[in-house]
Amino acid sequence: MSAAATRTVYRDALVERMGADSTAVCLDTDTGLFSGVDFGDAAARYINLGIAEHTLMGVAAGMAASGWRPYVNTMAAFAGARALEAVKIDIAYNGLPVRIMATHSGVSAGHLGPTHHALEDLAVMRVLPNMTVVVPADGASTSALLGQVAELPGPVYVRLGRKPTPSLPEDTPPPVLGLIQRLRDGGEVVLVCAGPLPVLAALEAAETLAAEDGLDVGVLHAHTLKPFDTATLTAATAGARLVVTVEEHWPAGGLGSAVAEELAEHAPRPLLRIAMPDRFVDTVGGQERLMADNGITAEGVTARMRAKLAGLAGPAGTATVPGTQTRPSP
Amino acid sequence: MSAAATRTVYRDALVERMGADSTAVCLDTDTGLFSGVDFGDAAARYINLGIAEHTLMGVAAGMAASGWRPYVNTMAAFAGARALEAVKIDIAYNGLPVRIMATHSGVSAGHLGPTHHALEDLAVMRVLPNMTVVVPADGASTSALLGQVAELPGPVYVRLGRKPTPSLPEDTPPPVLGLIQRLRDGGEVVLVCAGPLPVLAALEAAETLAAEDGLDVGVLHAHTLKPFDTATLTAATAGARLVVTVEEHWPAGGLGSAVAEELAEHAPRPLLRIAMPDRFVDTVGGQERLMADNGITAEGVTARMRAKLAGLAGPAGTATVPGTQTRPSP
Amino acid sequence: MTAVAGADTGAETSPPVAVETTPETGAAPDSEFLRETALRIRRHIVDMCAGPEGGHLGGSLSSADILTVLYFSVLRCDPAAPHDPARDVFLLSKGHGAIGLYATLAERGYFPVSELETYARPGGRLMGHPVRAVPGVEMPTGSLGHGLALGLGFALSARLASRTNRAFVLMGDGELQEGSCWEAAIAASAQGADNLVAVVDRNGLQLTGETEGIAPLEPMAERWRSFNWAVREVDGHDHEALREALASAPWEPGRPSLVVARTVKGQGLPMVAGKVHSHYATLSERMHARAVRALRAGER
Amino acid sequence: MTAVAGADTGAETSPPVAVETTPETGAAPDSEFLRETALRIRRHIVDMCAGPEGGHLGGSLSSADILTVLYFSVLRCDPAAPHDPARDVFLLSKGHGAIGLYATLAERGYFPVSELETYARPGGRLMGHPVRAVPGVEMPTGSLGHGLALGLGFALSARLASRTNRAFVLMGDGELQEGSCWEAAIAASAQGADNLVAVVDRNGLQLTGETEGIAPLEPMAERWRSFNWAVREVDGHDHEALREALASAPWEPGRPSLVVARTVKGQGLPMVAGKVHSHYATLSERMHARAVRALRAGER
Ligand SMILES: Cc1ncc(C[n+]2csc(CCOP(=O)(O)OP(=O)(O)O)c2C)c(N)n1
Ligand SMILES: Cc1ncc(C[n+]2csc(CCOP(=O)(O)OP(=O)(O)O)c2C)c(N)n1
Ligand SMILES: [Mg+2]
Ligand SMILES: [Mg+2]
Repeated sequence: MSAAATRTVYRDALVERMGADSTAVCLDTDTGLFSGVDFGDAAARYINLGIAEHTLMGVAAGMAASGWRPYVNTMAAFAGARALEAVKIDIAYNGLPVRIMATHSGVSAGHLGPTHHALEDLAVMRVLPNMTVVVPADGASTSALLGQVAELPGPVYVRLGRKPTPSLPEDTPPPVLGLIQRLRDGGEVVLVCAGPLPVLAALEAAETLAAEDGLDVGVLHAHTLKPFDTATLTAATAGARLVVTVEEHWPAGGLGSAVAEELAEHAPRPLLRIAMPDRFVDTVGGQERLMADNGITAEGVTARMRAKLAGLAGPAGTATVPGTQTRPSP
Repeated sequence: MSAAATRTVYRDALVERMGADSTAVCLDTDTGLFSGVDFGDAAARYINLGIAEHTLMGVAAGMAASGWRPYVNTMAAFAGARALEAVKIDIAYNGLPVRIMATHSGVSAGHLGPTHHALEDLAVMRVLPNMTVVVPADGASTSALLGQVAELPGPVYVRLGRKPTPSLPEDTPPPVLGLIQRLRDGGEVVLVCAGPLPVLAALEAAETLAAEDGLDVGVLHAHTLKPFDTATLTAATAGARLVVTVEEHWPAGGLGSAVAEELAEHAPRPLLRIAMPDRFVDTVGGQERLMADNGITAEGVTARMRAKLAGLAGPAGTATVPGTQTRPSP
Repeated sequence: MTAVAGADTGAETSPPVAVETTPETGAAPDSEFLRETALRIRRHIVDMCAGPEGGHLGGSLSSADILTVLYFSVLRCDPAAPHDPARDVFLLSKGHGAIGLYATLAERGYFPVSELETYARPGGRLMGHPVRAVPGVEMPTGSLGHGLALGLGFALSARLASRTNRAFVLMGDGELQEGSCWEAAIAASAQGADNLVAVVDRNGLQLTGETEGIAPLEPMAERWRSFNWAVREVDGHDHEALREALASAPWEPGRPSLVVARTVKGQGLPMVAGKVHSHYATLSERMHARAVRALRAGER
Repeated sequence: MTAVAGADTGAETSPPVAVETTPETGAAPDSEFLRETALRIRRHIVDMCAGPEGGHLGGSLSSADILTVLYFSVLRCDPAAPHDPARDVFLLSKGHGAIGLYATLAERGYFPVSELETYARPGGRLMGHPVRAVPGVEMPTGSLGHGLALGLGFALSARLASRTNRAFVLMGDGELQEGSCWEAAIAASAQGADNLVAVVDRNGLQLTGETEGIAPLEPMAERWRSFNWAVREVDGHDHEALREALASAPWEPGRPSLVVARTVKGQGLPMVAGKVHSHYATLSERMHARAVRALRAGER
């Protein structure tokens, strides 16, 4: 399986974009992502503002209001937390076309620890009006989504990683911004996932559950968290016994919440949310290990789904989701 | 009906607390909330740091780590957005007993506009591990909850308003931190609400729907958003045809999401989330008006519930929550 | 909430010129005209503070002369073409001075003066802090410490497009306790953004007291100089001094410019001038009448 | 992740004294001892950079002498009582210099030197940035611009409890581009926190280049003076000069103290010294061996 770091794929795509779009601007905060990069004729449109994340967002807003299309560069923890108020007021409120390119998301910073992890960013960005929130799952989806992001008239948050992560299967078609991508058909149990390792874990878990448990398992790739594709979700989960979300984020406010909100409002379904536990991750390890330690692997997902499915099946094989059996017919 | 501003009730309670607890410290950021206040012997423990919200959180963390119990004072927009990273790392990660007293929450800043509104704070605080998130609904519940908050060993976010809002009915017992308060019994339709105007709107809507539509309507006061009282929620909604949340917050990540998460995982139920719409509020008006403009009144809640209930009842009176009728028996 | 129409990235347009003429008479804006304009602006401020929500009286009055000079003899701007890419941009970083800005924009012709009566009234668009729905407002402000970075964004935009327009930012002195101001100050001098001009409304007071008692900002000029800005100090109520300083910026090539405008909070109203409680006021009918008389008397 | 045990709010305890004796010999920490200790710390830094993840080599080496002097001749601290309320507190605001801090804490006796081998290895507690699970680490850092406000919190805590202990904060020079540093600097001098001592590791380099090329920080000393701090500049590799400056703080009653420590990024390793790419390195076996030889040679 090939591998790529979504941030370097983005970097290379941006260099190209800067050449093609004379309104694109790259605003940097001493990240090092562009060290040694040659922007060619576009060099004047690369600006390193120093270690200054609030300023970054404010400058980007001023430039976007003047007709430029800034790509701002920082880590997810600094975009979503350190500079949040500038994102909220200067960028989101004004609906300005700033592209917030956030690297080191989730626990991809690995051993760098809690100050460099961002397990809150999706909750934070999703609550902001006017914001488009995108989570690519590998190099190919990063390229595909970036091309579409470039055309958006409003602000976008793009969640990127740090080190290479394995690619999705080669035959995966390019994702379409705003639309859930069906990676595997199946309606009995439906996995909804976002981000490199969660998507791979979900695909493999689906395979296992189909092969070993005879289940009909679907996998939905929800790369666009906002706006959320309600229609595809409700259609794909209409007959499901169980919906499962898998993500690299704390439990509140991320993909699991988005799906919970949609399902509860449009088509109540038993839901299992698999996310990073509600605590800071301060054990040493790389991204893959830290997620494995917390159950986000194919095996972990499989095991939790089996347990949940066993709980759903009552003594006489009837649904025992608390309360369902007592639902009064209206 | 009497009225009080939760922030002034808090202020008066803090003055008392500072007298009684020699480890309590009041850290201010030029808010004006304490202008003219006499802390008496505790005066040395009042410190105005100037207009410096990030510093506020860092100083509070350092003091809490040294054994003090800081009450930090700023507006909700500046606590949850401007200073978020300091809250995340310095306070939440360390689990330090800092009390974040956030005034001007929701749209209580009224005509002061989007820079002073905080419709994202609950999403932001709820995603942080170790954080207790509390939303008092009136003066009495503010006093009651503050007394309990004072004893907590970890960080707390307390969401306060700006101007006086009407009190809950006089016979309302004091809320218990961490436990949902049943304000009205009823199991057919259950309203879950938090914050002054939403609770009042919910209570009145419940009355109307009981009187006019013959429904058995319960009202739950979910003043503690984190940790969330799953047990009471699932018990109280076990037989419900519809659960409705009412809050002064944007739709993603707040009370509605907390309830959606809990229901979907523990007891799927049709849910209607009533929140401020997903856009910045920049029309002129006071808190009550801005909420009314956006449907958060007794009438608005009543109307939306009626519409939702009508949608739930299918042509033959059977449930038509999308998909429920096709749920395969396991 | 929609983005500004039209890309500002190099299209050739003829730049609007600064008002070297008064809007009404066609004559040069003499000191009398500026004085009268400032008085009208102060009158509007006082009127708005008698409205339903009151208003940020003191800081709006301390900024009134700065705004008058900027909009009537310094800024290249045209109310008829508020999005002209070649315009000079103004940002009220101390967004709580909104009523002063509204009064100035109305007097300058961005919208009818009569609209000022709608301030803080439901149905209107004049909120307690500036929002972009109001013609002439470039960016919403109100959370302190945002304006300088925004201004730098506009300044860099102009430079990238090879334009000569400037960005002006008005900050409060208490506002300078926010670290974001200094962060942007570092970036601005680092970028050599000499088309960025900042003014500090140095009225010595913040919300709860004297800046020097709460968190001192002196030596103010030295601070900015050490951040590699060009600095001038002027009497913030002296139109000619303000005009000279503002119009002639940049004073040092490659450096952003900072005007320390020494002002009095509540200037023009002896009953509140220099007093901390001037910060926010809701004027009763009686107080309003007294304030109007005081303004008139002061001008004579 | 648990709060520090025991309230630090006035209980009478006898304060630990600064190490006026070397841990091993009982003799005064002469220059030879400090030099050897710093060399051992540098050796640990180099070793950790040869581990699985590499490490922040340059900035850790530039801080090594500052940390040596602090922990071995300035701080009143006791590894046996790391939570003693009377201790001096140290915060590594430039948290990416973690390996230098770990090496120093281990040498000072907070945990076994052998544990340094576990750096960045699963199962261990030594992460890329300091966390409180590590004995001696007061606060987690790593996001730049947090240390000074935290330090002010400790300093104010001591004062409120009528204690004489101090808080020391080590910042990077690039870090000073963060506005939060200046925000805390204003609050600290406003509070007259003269038990707060900050050191800037002035190595002239940040992650991608020279600070003066990216966002200049000079005139550094003037900046801090204009923020009402007492300032001294020293050679950040001269133990005696560092010790003199740090041990004698506060230098001016009522003012926090700032040491501008002129350093070389990568100091001790000629192959990377003064080079921007020293910032982060994963040393191969060959490079590691070369580095160890260079350290030894430099010390002779
Ligand atoms: C980030 C932020 N913190 C706090 C406030 C509340 N606030 C509004 S005005 C003000 C005082 C500002 O003082 P100054 O900048 O000196 O303004 P002026 O004296 O010109 O009115 C404060 C604390 C705010 N608007 N934004
Ligand atoms: C808030 C924040 N932004 C960005 C970074 C990434 N970062 C880590 S070290 C560094 C350069 C720091 O330079 P300096 O402070 O001079 O450190 P030194 O030269 O001593 O290594 C950067 C940008 C960070 N850790 N925190
Ligand atoms: Mg002022
Ligand atoms: Mg450096």
